[in-house]
Amino acid sequence: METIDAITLNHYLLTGAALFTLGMIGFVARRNLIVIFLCTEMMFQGIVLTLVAFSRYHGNFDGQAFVIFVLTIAAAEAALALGLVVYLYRRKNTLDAEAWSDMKG
Amino acid sequence: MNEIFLLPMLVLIPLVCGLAMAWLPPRRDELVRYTAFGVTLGVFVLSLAAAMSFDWSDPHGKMQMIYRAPWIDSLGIGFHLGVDAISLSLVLLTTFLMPITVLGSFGDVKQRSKEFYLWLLVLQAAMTGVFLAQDLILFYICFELTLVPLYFLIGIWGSSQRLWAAKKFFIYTLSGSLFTFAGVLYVAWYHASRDDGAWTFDIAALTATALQMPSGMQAFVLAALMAGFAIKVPLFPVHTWLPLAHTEAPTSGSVLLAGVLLKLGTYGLLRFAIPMAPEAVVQYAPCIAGVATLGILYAALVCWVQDDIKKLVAYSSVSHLGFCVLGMFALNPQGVGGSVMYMINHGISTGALFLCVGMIYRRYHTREMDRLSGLGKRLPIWSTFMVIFCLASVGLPGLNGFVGEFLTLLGAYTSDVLGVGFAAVAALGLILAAIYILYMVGRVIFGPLREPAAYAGQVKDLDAREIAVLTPLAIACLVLGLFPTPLLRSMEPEIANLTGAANRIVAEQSNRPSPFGAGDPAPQVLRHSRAGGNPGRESVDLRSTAKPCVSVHSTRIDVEVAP
Amino acid sequence: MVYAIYLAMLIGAAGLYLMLPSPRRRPVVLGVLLGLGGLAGLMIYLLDWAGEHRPTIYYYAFTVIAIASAVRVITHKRPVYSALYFILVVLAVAGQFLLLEAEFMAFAMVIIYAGAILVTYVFVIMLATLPRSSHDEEEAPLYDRAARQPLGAVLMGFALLAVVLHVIFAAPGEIERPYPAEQGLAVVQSVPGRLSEKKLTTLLRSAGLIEKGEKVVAVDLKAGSATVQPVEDGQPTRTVTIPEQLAGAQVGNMDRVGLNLFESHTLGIELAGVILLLAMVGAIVIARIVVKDEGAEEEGTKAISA
Amino acid sequence: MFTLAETIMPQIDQSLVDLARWIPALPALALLINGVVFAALKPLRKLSAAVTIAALAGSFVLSVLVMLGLGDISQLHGGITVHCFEWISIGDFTANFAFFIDPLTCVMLLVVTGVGTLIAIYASGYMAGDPGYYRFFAYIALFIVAMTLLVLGDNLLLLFLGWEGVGLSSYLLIGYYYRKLSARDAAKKAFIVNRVGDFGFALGLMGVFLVFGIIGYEGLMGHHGLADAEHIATLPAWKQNLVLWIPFLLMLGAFGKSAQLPLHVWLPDAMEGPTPVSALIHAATMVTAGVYMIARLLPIFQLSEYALPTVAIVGGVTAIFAATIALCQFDIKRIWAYSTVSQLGYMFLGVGVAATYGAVFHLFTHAFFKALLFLTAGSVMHALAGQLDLRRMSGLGKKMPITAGLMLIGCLALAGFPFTAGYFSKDEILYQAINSEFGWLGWIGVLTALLTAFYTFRLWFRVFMGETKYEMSNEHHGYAVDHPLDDHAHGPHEMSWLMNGPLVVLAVGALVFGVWLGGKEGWMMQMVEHSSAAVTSHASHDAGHGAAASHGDDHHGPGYVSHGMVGAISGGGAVVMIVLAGFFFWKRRDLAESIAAKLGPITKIFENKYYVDEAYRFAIVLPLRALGWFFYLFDRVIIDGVVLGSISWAPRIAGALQKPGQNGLLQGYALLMALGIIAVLAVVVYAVVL
Repeated sequence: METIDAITLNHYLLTGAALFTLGMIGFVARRNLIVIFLCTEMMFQGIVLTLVAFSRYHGNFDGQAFVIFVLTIAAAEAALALGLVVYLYRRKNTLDAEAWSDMKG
Repeated sequence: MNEIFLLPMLVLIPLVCGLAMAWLPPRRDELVRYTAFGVTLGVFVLSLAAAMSFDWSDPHGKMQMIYRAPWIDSLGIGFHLGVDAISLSLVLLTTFLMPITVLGSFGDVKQRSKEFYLWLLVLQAAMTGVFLAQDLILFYICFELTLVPLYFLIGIWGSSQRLWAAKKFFIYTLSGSLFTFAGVLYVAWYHASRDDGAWTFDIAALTATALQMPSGMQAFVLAALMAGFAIKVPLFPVHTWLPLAHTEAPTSGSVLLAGVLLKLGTYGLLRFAIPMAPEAVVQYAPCIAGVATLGILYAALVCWVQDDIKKLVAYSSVSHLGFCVLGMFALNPQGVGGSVMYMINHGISTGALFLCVGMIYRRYHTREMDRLSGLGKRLPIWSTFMVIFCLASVGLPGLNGFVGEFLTLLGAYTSDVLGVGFAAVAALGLILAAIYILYMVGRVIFGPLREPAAYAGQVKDLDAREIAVLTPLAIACLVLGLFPTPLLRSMEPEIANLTGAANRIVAEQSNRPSPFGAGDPAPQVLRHSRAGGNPGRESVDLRSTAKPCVSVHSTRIDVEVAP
Repeated sequence: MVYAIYLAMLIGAAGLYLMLPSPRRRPVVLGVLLGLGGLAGLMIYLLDWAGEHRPTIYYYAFTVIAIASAVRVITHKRPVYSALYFILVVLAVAGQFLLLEAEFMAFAMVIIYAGAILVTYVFVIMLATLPRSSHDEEEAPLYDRAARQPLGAVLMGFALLAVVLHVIFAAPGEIERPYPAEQGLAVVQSVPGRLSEKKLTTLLRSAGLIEKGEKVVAVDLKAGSATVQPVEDGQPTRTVTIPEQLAGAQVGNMDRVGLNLFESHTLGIELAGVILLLAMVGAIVIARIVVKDEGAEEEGTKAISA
Repeated sequence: MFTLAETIMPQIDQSLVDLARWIPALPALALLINGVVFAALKPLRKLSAAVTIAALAGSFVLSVLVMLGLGDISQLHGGITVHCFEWISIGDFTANFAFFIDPLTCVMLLVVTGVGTLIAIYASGYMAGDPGYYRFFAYIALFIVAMTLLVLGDNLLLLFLGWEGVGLSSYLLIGYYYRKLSARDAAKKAFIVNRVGDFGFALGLMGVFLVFGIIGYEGLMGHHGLADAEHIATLPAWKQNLVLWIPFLLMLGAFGKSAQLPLHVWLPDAMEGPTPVSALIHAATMVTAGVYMIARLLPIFQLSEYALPTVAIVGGVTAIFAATIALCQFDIKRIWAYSTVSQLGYMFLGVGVAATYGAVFHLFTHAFFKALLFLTAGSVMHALAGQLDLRRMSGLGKKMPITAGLMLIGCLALAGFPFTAGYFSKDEILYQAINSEFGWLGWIGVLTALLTAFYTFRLWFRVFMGETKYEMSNEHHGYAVDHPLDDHAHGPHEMSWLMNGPLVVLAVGALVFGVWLGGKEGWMMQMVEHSSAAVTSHASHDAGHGAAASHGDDHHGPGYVSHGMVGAISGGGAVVMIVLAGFFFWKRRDLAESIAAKLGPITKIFENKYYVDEAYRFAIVLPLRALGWFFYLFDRVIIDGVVLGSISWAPRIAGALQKPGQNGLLQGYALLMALGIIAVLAVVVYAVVL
């Protein structure tokens, strides 16, 4: 097995950035509310990966501790968001984000 | 002694009483009117007292009765009041017009009269403040404060398009005066940035340092000051707010607007623009005078085609103030003296005209000339007053308009900066003035009697109150027309101070002795001993070198002429 | 060199654009190919960039899986499959964690994230999608079939990625080498005086230095030795030296994270708890709102009141 | 000749001269009383005529006293200044309210107050019963105040005050019947044309101040006054050519006031006013102000060599021009108006050729006989209830013998019948003109004299001779009343003695003054030669101080015509024309009609006053009004519309651009946010990192 230390930090950053970007693209492009939230979760994934990579390459564990917090946030957000999605779905029977565009300038 | 507190009282009493009007019992219009009249009359008496204790023949033209209270020391801003002959005469004009305006507005104001008089008194305080302020910031605050009451006066008690007119008036003047503020601040900064570094807004100090400004900067400062004051005056291209504001304003509003507020612009030019930027003033005087002259002819012609009397009078005041500015930028004593006299006379005659038009509006509720004609038959007394004031505003010799008009033209004619051409073109304005005024008088007073049907029968001529309003103005017109000299003479030192710097520059440019004697910073004009009827005086060698001194006018036969 | 990345991403972005759901017939296959090409380009760049020592194949595997499934999450028309692909992404990321020797993190992710959160998602998807009889796309609601200004999104994404990667790869300075794995005393000292006797006894017993029943009574880290209490009481204690690699190796990732959390992030933990409580309360409150069905056509959907 | 002043007062009596202060004060008092007191108290209005007449008479007496106060005119050199108060003075400009008394002033004062009093007396009868009675006499008092100030003024500015004051009173008096549209427009026209003249005057006045530094007569025209050649030489160059321009500007003012050619249009229309007004203002006094001004400022006019000749030419041309128009008019007052314009032309011709004595003398006599003519015409009008058309009246002599006789005397004087006042004064002017460098002007003057005689008697014969038939008009006190007034005037009748009395005095003046005051050492010659209007040598190519008359007989240039010869020609010619007019308009009226018909086009031009009014209207009035409309439009559309519009629209447009961005879509905002982040990152990365 090649040595573990051959993988440089940039590798992980690249992957994290790619995941984050794909999440954002999904967030902006898709119209289905649930998929939008899923993409936010994807962005979380990208961030988490970068966090761990940094913590590993900087030798302290704050990064990973922070991941724990990210997880809690993600969980809380998921709970609320999905509650809302269900509620919105109940009201307009659609998951389309554009249905809810009354707050306009 | 109490003289020190005269000036602040002149400013604060109207303000305090004005605001106190709010606590008067509502629905008691009579009480409200008479208190307002009482206050304005009291302030007028106060101003007369100030005039009494003012030394009119002070040869140096220094500020008198100075009252200085600390306000914002860190920036060197002080509640600093002072007065000289020019500002005192304008203050007297204001306090003289106020009681007349209040008395004249008794019939007009039906609803919310308390608020009406509140704004009127606040306006008076602001106007007096402008003329007395010796501190730039105080001047600017009062200058802006005048907008607020007028905005409400026009906005609430105006006629059909009042809101639009009030809005336009406010924004127009405010945007101009912001440039003025920029200019003022620059001068203050320049003063502070010099070695002594102390921030001050005292006018005298700033004027002294402003002279050292490089000419490029002076041009900028002049442009900034001109922007604000030109709109206020109103000079030709930026005058369109005036007719609108006048036609929509209530009678007393437009009397004060025409009577005093337009003078703020010209006073500002005289007090700030000319002393603070002499090089730029000398350089640009011809084109400013050109704009003023163009304004005279332009407004006069527009007057001729008007159908609404009030709009005609409004455009006529645009034309008249063109004369005022023309005289001012002639930079010689006749010109500037003429323009100050013009401010006072125009205030009286145009104020009176607006009162007359207001009386017609109150009776017939219309101002269109083609619905009124031949009122001489129906309202003989009103017609007599109207003819007197029209002739005063057209500049008939013997009445007050002529003094200002003739001196400004004479100033422009004999000015080293301007020249004969300006006076000749401006003098065309005399003819046009006669044309539009007689056109209006002919249509309204003379000719067959024709009245709007609704009010045909029951219109009565002027009642005692209205006659009491107009008589003092008529007397003032006549008195100022025949005896302007005491005022003119007292103004000379101030004029010499204000235009001294500019004239020194003119003298240097054309290397002739400056009309005020060479060199000394506050040029002395030999006092004319005004003793009795035989004013023996010798005039400083003014014009060409070879001119013999003429001692003149002995009442005896042989006129001895010094070689 | 950096411009190679730009090129690869450009290709990937184009592919992604084609793959995004859109009402018009789009050459999806071409999109996939382009996507893969971009990804491959990226990987090749990485390989080339890593220079002489090749990193483990696992990293590339996990990265490819993660990115591919992430793309599928975005582009798939049916939300259920998006959720499932997302689970695959989580797993791939967990894999990466393992490479980074962050085992606890990996497990946490898989358990909490994939297990809990995504299950909720799938559950909600079930609740909130109209029952569809067949697999044909026409019936899919419009909001699933069409992407919102896809071109804008993709370009924005590509721009962001370009900038970030540019920072990463084009930045001067030496390449960040991994921190030497934790071995021996250095690490232990970095965690002074917290290695508990009980923990040490299990470690030493597993290393065979002490027999069963013996307990470590005291630890003297500076000397690197521990005093051990023999089984029967009354016997004199004896000291055992702690071998270098044994001490370090044994302090696992979970311990370190735990230590770190409770040592320097105590406030964070408390807040996290509060947030979770809030979320719970919030979720309940939202669920209880009586819903007037504005758009509900089918009969029988009673107002849900919990 | 009997010279009044010489015998009584050898020395100047200052106390008498100081009475001059009261000359304008008395009518001012009358004005105040009429204007304020009587306006308020209706019952006292009957007294207004009495008050004004008393004031004017008082002024006349004061004028005589002041003249006597001057003492022996021959020793007098320069004038006396009576200072009232300092009017306007600032910087080195001083204009005092002071009076400058010299013989010329006295002559003018006598004319103004004398004729004024007579006319006021006549007017009290003529205007009886008019509702605006007090107002009329208030205006008359205002006019006399202004005219006396004009004449007495010691500096150009006071002259200007009088100038415009007179213009104002003529405006008020012409527009006296203000409810008549024609009167209103005529008044406006008069004032504005005068104002055009005043525009020139004002610029001239300022020029004088700019060049000389002072505007008092004393300083300018006194003994060592500045207005003389060698002082001018010392001035800088640009002032010297300005000096050439000043007389032309002042001349513009004179022509405006005295209705000379370019600015004469207002005088005929001024006949809209009541007849006494026409007599007083538009015949005797106001219109002569222009002549007085040029006479007074003669030294200034002599500074530029082209000024006086221009005056002469304009005077001559106006004379012939107005005479031709008068020939074909049918309105009595219009005929007299044009005749006044023509006679004023004579006076200007006189002044132009530096015959100030002739001009002032003609002014003096003209005031009397023209007033007489106007008032008699007024009597005729009064009798026929406002009828003025020649074609609708004839043979009134039998009904109104006294008026006919008086008008005959006036006509004789106007026509220059030998030994009448008109003959002497006109002869003097013609004599000077013929022998000046502009001889041809003199002969034009003679031709005009003949024409004058012809149209004067054309009128007289048509009105008073021939068989008596007349048509009543329907005007009652100036306003047309719906029914012809047979009951009121019951046909032409003789006027009361209140009205005919002053006419007799005027008639006597018209006859006697010529002989009495004229001549070489006559009173008039004394007065003129010792005033500032005395003609200095270089104007009339003859050395010696003053005494233009003395140049006559010593040496004769070529084409010199003796005094007697000129008198014979003009006098004889006048007689011949009178007989001719009698033949045409008395005996053979039909012949006159036929000749007039044959000369159709020419008479038509004359009748329509050479269409000058219409020309002015199109050339000046309409373009100016159009310009006014254009400016007003420019004001509202360009300045308000474009400039302010664009300024006010800018913020609104900017706002509109933002709007689509806020469309409520979640992703929209996310996208915008993301773009923001990227932008920031890009800036940081590319700027900082690299």
